[in-house]
Amino acid sequence: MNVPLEHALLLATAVFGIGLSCALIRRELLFVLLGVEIMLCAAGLALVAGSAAWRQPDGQVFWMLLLAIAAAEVAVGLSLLLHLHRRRRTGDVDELRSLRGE
Amino acid sequence: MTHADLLGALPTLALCAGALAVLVLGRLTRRRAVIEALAMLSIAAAALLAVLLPELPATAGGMFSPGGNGRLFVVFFSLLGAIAILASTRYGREHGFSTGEYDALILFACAGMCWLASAASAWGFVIGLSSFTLALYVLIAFARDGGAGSEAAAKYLSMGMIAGGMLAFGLALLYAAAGTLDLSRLASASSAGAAPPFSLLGMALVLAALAFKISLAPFHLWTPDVYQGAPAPVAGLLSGGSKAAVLAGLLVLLPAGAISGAVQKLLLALAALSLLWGTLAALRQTDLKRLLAYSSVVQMGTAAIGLLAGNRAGAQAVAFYLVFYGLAAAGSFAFLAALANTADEPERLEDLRGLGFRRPLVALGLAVCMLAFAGIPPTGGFFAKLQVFAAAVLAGQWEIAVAGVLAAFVSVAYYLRVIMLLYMSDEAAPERPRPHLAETLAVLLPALLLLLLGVAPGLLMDWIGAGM
Amino acid sequence: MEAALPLIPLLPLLGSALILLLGRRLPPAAPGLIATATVAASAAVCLALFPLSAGEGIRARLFVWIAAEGFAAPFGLLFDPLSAPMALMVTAVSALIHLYATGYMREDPSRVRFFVLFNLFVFAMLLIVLADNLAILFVGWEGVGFCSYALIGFWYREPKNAAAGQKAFLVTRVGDVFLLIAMLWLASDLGTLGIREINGAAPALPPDTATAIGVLLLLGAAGKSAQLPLMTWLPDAMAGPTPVSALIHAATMVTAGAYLLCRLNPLLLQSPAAAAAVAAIGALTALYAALSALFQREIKRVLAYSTMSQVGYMLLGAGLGAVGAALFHLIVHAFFKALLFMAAGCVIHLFGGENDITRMGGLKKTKRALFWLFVAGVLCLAGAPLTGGFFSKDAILLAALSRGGWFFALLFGLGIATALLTAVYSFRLLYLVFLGERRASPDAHPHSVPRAMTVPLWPLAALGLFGGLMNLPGGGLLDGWLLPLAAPPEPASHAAEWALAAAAALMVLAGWALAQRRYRGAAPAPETGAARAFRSGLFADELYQRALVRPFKAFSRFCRRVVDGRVIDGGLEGGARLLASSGGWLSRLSNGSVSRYRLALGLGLLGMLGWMMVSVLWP
Amino acid sequence: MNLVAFWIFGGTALLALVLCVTRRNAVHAVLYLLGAFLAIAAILFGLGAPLPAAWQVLVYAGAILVLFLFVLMTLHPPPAMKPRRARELVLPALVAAGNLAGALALVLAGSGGREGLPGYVLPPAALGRALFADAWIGVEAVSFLLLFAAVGAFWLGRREDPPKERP
Repeated sequence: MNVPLEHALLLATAVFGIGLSCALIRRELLFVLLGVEIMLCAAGLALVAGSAAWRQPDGQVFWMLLLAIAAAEVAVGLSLLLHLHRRRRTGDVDELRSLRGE
Repeated sequence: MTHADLLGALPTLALCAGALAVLVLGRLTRRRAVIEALAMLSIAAAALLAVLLPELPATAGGMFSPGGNGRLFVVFFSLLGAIAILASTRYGREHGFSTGEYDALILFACAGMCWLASAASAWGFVIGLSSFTLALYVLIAFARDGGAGSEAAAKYLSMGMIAGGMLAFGLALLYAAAGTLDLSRLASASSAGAAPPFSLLGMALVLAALAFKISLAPFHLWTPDVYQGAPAPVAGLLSGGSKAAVLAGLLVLLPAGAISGAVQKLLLALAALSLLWGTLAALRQTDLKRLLAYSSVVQMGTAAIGLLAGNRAGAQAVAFYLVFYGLAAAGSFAFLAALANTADEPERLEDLRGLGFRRPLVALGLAVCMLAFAGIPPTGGFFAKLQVFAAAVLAGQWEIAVAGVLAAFVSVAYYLRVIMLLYMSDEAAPERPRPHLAETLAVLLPALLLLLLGVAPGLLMDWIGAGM
Repeated sequence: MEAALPLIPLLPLLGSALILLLGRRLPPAAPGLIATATVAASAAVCLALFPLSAGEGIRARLFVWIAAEGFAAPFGLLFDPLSAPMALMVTAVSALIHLYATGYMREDPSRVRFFVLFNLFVFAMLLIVLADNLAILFVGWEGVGFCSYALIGFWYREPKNAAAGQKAFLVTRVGDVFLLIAMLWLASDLGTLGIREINGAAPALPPDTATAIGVLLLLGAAGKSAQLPLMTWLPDAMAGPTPVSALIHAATMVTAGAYLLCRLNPLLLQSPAAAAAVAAIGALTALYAALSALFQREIKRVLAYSTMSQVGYMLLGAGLGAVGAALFHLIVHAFFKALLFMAAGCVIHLFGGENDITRMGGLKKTKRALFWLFVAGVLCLAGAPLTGGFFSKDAILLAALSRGGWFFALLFGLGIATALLTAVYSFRLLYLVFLGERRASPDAHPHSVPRAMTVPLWPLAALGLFGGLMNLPGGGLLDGWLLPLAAPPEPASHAAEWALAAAAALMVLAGWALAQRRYRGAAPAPETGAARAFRSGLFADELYQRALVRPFKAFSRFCRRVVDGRVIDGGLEGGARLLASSGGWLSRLSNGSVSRYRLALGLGLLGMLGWMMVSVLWP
Repeated sequence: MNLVAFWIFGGTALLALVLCVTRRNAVHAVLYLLGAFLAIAAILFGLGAPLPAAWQVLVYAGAILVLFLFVLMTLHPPPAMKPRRARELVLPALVAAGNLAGALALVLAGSGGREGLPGYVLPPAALGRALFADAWIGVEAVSFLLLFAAVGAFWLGRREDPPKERP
């Protein structure tokens, strides 16, 4: 039988959950970025499933735009990672603690 | 692509084209004055086009709607961009922002805010949001000395990207449930009784992501750190512009009845928590930037009260509120930029002592912004708050309106403290640079507009009313 | 003619703007003169337009101000039988006080700032008086609060003054919150903020709503008018320059609350309970403040408490529905209280800045004219027969008496007791300051008193003494004038009127006698414990400090520490520890702030998902 | 798409993702993610989206992950992933697990008795038309977004200090 929409969404949600967990738990900026990529990938999965369920191209068009946005975000994120490594000698977001209240 | 599509996109295209031109010019000359002049020119062009273009129907695949409040917000965000550029004339030179990238990114951030404010569909919303967020990530870390800016950017980026992922996935779920990307249809379909439970998941994710963006408690924890670390002109854009853009993008949802049921309860809880948390935390701040951060939590909680009204009156009140809030935030941060030297900004409250006499004009501007934040007439802040509360009360949201009134009352204590310090005796206060014309303008312009909004709020209300 | 109405508030605003822009370039005397001239011109316009206010009065709609969905508020002014006499009083008294201030402030380096704020204050006050709807009234309401804050703290380099200014602003803003809530409520129930429309539609309100709104209005008025329980700011507000005390804290701003209750009297009377509460608060404040005034040692604080007490009478009148009597007392009080304050300013000058009445005395010998002026003020305040104060106070007491019932009899009793106390402390002031031996320390250098400071006292004295002619008992002028707005007082029997007049006269005499025995000549005795309690206003400040300020501070400290820092790695850590049940295992949740922020994000999302689950399972 | 095939690819993707997010070695993590993305590309293809499937391979797996690897290789010294004590992880892990469970529960709550997705395939040409004819303004906006992301990335990643302004 064909895949029901709920199954596709279930898979997407699981993927999203893993990505979110990675982004919430891991301390390295690199892994935060990886987690966000996984979350966006899950969003793509749900969009394509929705597109199939409603038999219309909108979801896939959104998927394409989201892909480009993900690429742009990752480029900026990685260059900030490089920047932090060069100037602050760290890639761990938890080591950045000079800005804080008293 | 039609002729009308192109016309509708012209104002934001002017901003983008200006950004490109500034980028190229930055390669040809190192004179910031020339670059800034070009940037201001494109901002003026965008604002003029937005005012002059004839009314247009919603177009462009339903992605953006060029008419109505979209055009008002083009003017508004152009103004905020202009204030940021004016405020960073000297600041930028002293911090090595000499090439065109800085001004180009500011222009592009403004374009992104305009897109978001006029978004009619989920993809327009995401594109607009990502555009200015991305520009802000870079702008916050723009001073490349590895100082506070890069830390602030790392914090904002790591949190902001998570929120971006949540927003994208949430919208995807809503799309899967409703089969449309049109924002108002999406909203009304999702709030209908028959919506599947996974669309509630989508709603929760979208709401959490947006609450993060506009710093509603408990998603606001990043705000003070990021404001503190960001360069003051950028922090003004971040505080005034990005929050206003997100809320402006939501206004289209209100007449569609999206704020109802479980979502309304959640938003109510967020607003109440923000009012309480922000107010109490702000009382104890000793750093003006952190104070402004917590104040933005309270202000956004108040704006959320208008959203809770969930009708056209609420949407109009929130639109007015955003304009006031954006102006006051931009003015306050422009003050910090105007008195910044290469080492620091006068952000500790103690640094403000006596500036009311030594730097009377900019200090007056800050004082007006503070009065506006506190909601004291005859500033626009009074009207903004009054309308938000009235809209909520008329919609039957009594309790939260009273909470907002109380928060506004307590807020007077911390805003007034800033004014008091400005006009206190000034023994042994460190010397601050003398702001020049552009910087003074960057502070006084929002202050004057706030006063104008207080004396003749009808000017703006008519415009907002015409757009809705 | 009607077109000139906006000029009344606009002239002082214009003056303020002129001084702000040009003040520093003009000769030193100019700011004061501009300020005085504009306010005097405004008074003249007011007088010229006065006949137009008869009957329905006139309304000027300037432009549409707020046009939100649901309610609208045009920027309009209302010049009717209630606002016209009030506006005339405000402008006339302000003009005189401005004149006085030109003398008082003549050597102050910050004259420009002073007169800008002073004129701005008059503008804001006129907005309150002439407002056509509550939104405008509220703008004026906040405006006077802000000007008052800036003027009390005018000599801000002294931290005490700045603190007093802030206190005044914050305490009166407590009242403003209630007023704002009442406004929102009215807007939501009646769909309008217009004062006339509200008064017209008031009978349609359900009784409970009317009571609640009435109580909210009372609290709003209590903040501005320094009534129980929001009265603590007024004595401290005396830190400002004397003209400020005279104008803001005697003649105009503090009476705004009473004026508001008169303005919305038809609404207030919809709820007998709320009206009774207003009357009770008024009577109790009158007594409390009179008791406190009796033991004050600073001349301006005596007057401050006496203001509080007299405004209490006005609230009593408003609560009884005796709008005519309340307005009558308001106007007469403005005359003689301004007179007393300005005379006190002269006295302080003459004693070289000395404020303490136990170190004054003997001024009658050198300054006869000032003495007689002060006597006129004291007689009015004490309500000596045939002065303005006598008639106006009697009108209120008569209204209380003629209502009947034990409750109003009790209020009447409080009022008459207050009248006795008032007489005592008024004459005490007179004796300690002007009579007896001079007790000032010999090294006090008297400042000279410029003519500008004494000239305005004469017309005020005349107005105070003969103000009674406005509204003589039995069909007074003012009552007749107010007929279109307020029901005339119930005709009392002549016997009652005469009995009351006799009783009041007796109180004055008794008070005089008491004060004479106690204070004539003799230096004041050392203070007893009870006296100290009354001097500190029955420890009201202390009470507030303990009951409100400290817990509030502690609470906010707690919230900053706990909510901001530890709920997440403290409270939740505790929860997690319970889960892990292996103590010390989770000594710290995370050692980095971004992790904390991410955790908060996750927790917030978790809460939302939980709520969504709940709404799915139990729709 | 056949339900069995869907869950075979889906299971593979989930397994690879779990391995990816738990690695200490960043290179290994990126390689596991590559595997997961390829499996998801197969699912996209099966759901009637051939062009996104191809792009998933080309851009996500081919470009973005390579960018990750490229940056990892540039870092000197390579980032050391410090081991974390288990107790630091408990609360965040609980919260994350709670979120995952809550999200899954919300999706599951409405399922049951649904039909399979209709056999819908959007050919690349149709997608192209939808993208460039209807959503052209979004494409333009995103192109600006990419450009300015590149500008920003260039600025942040540059090694030398900015040139001083000429007076």
